[in-house]
Amino acid sequence: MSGQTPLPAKVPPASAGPSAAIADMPLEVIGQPGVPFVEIETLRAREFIPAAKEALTSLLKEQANGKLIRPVFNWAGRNSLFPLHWGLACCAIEFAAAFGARWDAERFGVVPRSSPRQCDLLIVNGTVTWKVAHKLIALYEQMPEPKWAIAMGNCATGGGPFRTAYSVVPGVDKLIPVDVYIAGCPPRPENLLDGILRLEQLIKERGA
Amino acid sequence: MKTNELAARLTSKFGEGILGVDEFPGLLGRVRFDAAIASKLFHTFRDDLGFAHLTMVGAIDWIDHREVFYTLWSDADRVYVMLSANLPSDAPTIASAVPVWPSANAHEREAWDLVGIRFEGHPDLRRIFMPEGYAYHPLLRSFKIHEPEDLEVKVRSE
Amino acid sequence: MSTITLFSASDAIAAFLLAHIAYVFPAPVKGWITSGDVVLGLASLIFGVILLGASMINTIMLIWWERKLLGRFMDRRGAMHVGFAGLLQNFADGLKLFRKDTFRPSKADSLGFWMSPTAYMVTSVVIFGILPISTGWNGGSLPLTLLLALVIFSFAPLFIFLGAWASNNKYALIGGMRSAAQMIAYEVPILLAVVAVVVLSGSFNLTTIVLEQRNYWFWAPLFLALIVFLTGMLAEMERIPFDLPEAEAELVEGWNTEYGGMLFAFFMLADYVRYLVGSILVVLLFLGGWTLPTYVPSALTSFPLAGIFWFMVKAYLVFGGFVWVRASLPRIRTDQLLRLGWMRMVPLALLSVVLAALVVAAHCLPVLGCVPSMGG
Amino acid sequence: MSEMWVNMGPQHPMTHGLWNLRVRIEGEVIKDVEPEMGYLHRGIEKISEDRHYNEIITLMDRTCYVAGLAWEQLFIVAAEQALHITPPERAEYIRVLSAEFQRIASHIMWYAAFVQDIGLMTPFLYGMRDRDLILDLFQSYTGGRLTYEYMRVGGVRNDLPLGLTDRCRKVCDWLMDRFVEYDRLCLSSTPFHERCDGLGVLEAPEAIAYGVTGPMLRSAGSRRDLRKDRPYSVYDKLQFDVATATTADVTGRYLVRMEEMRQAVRIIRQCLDWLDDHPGPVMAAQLPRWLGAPYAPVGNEAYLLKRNYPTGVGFSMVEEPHGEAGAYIVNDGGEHPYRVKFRSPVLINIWASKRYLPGYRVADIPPIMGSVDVCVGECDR
Repeated sequence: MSGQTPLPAKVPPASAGPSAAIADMPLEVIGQPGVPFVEIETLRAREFIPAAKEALTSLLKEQANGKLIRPVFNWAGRNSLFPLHWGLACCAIEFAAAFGARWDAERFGVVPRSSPRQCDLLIVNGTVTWKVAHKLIALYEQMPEPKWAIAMGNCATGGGPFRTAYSVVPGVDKLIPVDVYIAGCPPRPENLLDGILRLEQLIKERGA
Repeated sequence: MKTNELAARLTSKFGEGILGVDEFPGLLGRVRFDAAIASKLFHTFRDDLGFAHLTMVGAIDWIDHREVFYTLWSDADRVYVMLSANLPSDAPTIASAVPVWPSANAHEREAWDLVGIRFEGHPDLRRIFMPEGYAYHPLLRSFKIHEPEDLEVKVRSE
Repeated sequence: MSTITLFSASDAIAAFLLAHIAYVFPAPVKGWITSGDVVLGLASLIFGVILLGASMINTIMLIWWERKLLGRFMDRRGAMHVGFAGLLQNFADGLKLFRKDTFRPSKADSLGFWMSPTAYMVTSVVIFGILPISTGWNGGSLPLTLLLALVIFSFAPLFIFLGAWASNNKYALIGGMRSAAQMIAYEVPILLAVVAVVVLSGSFNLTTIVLEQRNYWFWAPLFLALIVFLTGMLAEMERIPFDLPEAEAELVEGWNTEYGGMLFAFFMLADYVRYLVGSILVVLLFLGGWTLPTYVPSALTSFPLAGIFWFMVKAYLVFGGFVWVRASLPRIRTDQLLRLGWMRMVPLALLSVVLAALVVAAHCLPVLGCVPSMGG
Repeated sequence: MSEMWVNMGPQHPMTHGLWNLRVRIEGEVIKDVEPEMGYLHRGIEKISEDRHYNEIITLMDRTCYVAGLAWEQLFIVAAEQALHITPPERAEYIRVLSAEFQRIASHIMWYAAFVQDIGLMTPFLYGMRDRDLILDLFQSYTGGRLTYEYMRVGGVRNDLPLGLTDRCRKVCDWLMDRFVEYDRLCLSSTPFHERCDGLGVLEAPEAIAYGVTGPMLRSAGSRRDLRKDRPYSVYDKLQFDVATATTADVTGRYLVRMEEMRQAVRIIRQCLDWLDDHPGPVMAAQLPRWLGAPYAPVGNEAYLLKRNYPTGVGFSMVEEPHGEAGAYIVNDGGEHPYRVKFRSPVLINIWASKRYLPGYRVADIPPIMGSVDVCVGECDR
């Protein structure tokens, strides 16, 4: 962009518009008297690149600090929790009731999906037996990250009334990491919704 | 049909095989029989006495022996009757009722699983509730529920 | 109607942008940048971006519309806490799926697994691009737009089956096979119903078809064809009562059982683009496109972008009808579906072609007065 | 296409619980099935051996979580027989009232799950909405939505609150209207008949041989209903008809359950009238001391010395919403039952799927298994 080209014979008329004027004018002419508007336009154009570069750099820096995109994704993640559609025991009935007309968990964007590949929330709604334990672990591992787990009800939390039984896992946290425990035998649908909202709060505070 | 009628008919047919017919609240009676005549007795009850429904097969561990009981329903007489046989604890074996009542299949698998009764002639005598390879029969009195057991270890190692 | 078209608008935007970017560069580059080819290239790109954005926003609005409508049919409210009336819910879903792990099951076929959602998505969006939505929003007035749209529309079973096979899952495989069988079976009645429209309008060009409906919309003479087309579209779009490939009750999630994260979002979005395209085709072929009856006061049709507005209102109402069907009908079985397709829909469609020919003939009867533009 | 085995479960939308249906299919045609249970085996029979009689009621609610009161009644009938206790008549009427309401709630739950299986989404929500009204009633006199712990050996825990009978009548009227709506949503739609007619046929002789009971048996034309055949509680004083159908298929089971709900409303209305006219105690006066205390301090030696346990056996069969449930209690004179054995109708009904599933298509599995009304809690116990 250095100035090998000769100076133009005449200053182009102002009516030709900025693009026509700039098109056949070397950069060195700019700044000479007689072309004030073009100078301003050109300066703006020249400063654009470093300014844009700086803006982009700071943007990337903020992004690296997790201030830019991460909150957006956090918002998205916590407002669209798809639980896995499966029923273990008694709590599954209340789980279903939470999606009924009276409680309607879909208000909060909670839509059950049947395939673990498309879920991000595993609601363990009932007693877990040792026979189903490795299937539960497999389901949890089939869910893509980020994922959360809710232990719904006393059985999933700690075995509940069946804690002493020979076939029952005393608490699902022995198998998978649990984020929110919901007490109750079974918890009412409100409790489940409250648990989901608490999980959302948790995601907001802790990050995904 | 009354309880004593039933007793008379059964004794005339099986003689020594019938150990007794007791009164039982809510039932026609409880027929105690020798496990050796089980198969014939089942056929008699279904074909001659009209007990087409087998509603329950269960087993009780009486520590020194084990008891298998069957409850049957007759549509004609609208009564239940209970058959019961005592089996020795070291060899709890009895003929399967599956050839007579197909519904016995699941019941007998359950009795094998929980109390450890062997049903001879059962087409598919596997555990039904506990995982295959589980070492105990949990409804035996000797099985204490508070004891730690190796099922956890087993499932985890799979 | 204004004369600004979508392409002229993107051309103007491209020229404006290039003229301003050209400041920075020296003369030869400058000249090249502002030349017609580059402007045309950028204009096409902008055109594509606008189409893509429009299809995505419409798709997401369509999901919202379905969820809210379905909620009301079911005595509940649907998404309502994320954004005003849940408007942002689907954006949240999309962003979340975008961020989720994208993975491939270890025994899945790599190429097919990655390719099929992408190809499915691309083909679906392309159809949206070539459909005219108003006199201005017109992706190119090709003579055979209708055929092109239907051809691309029928690519879908290929990609679905590819994805289903590649994911190495029994449910997915069964779902893919069902999908292929069902879509191929319903191509025939759809094409025959379209033939009825073509007979009546005399053109394969969608713009011409819409303009031919200025006297009366085609649903009235071609009611049979409309029914066949709607049924066929329900089957092609795999919605209840024909959602066998995704039948939740027996085949967990059908052919997308193994898909998660972004790939699943692709399938989902492409599905809804197809629903949108189906509704748009119904509006174009039978409901007069962007035109309104002549007795409608002109104030309703003369505001800016009125054509697009009325078109979209019609399309969303048609989709509302599909949602209504979804809320009130159970799913039928594969054999019943195929029987319905071959033994009910195909004869009906043939009948409707005959009816269309009769209508064309009736126009030429001296009693009714011949309409020269009809029937070509 | 060659044959292959498909696992449907334990996590599968069709199962409505934790069980696994292994299906051998050729193309889409079912060749053989192999149900696998036990994923929810919680050892209730074993835990019961370590529990007080009134504490087992807690487990009964959880055994069948859609028909808790019916299972409480099952256990109570057997336990009272084993302990030689007679409850007051008012308690019996309240039990029948509760059990019949529970039958409606359970059938509505079945309806909601079943229609979802064949792809109808809206009635699921309608069903859950109407079921909640019944649960509200339960909540107002038992305190629980799903697990009640309401019945006691010797009666029920508390009398009905004031004004409950009128609320019950209102709910009954509302439900009768809703049943008409349910029928309109299903029976008047052609796709419903296309999906359900002639599927899962199990004729009466085979059903009896395979031990199938309840609505599945009655849909084959059998008039077997324990409430009529072997009346327990006060069913012999109440007027009702046995709902039957003749087609032995999915539609038949639908019709039987719908009619059963109407008959249940009829029974409930009679119970309400009786309860309005006959106030009285709801707990037996002559209870053994160790039963009178609601929470007996198990293990207290001084307490144990005063015991005077009867020995005996209790056997009860109850027409539960899913079929015939049975309980056999052996009371050896201890504080806890020596052995409790339950018969689960669902276990046998699922088991018979080896008989009624082969020959149909994969797409028919959800409606057929949905018409069985699976409750895995009582199946596995």
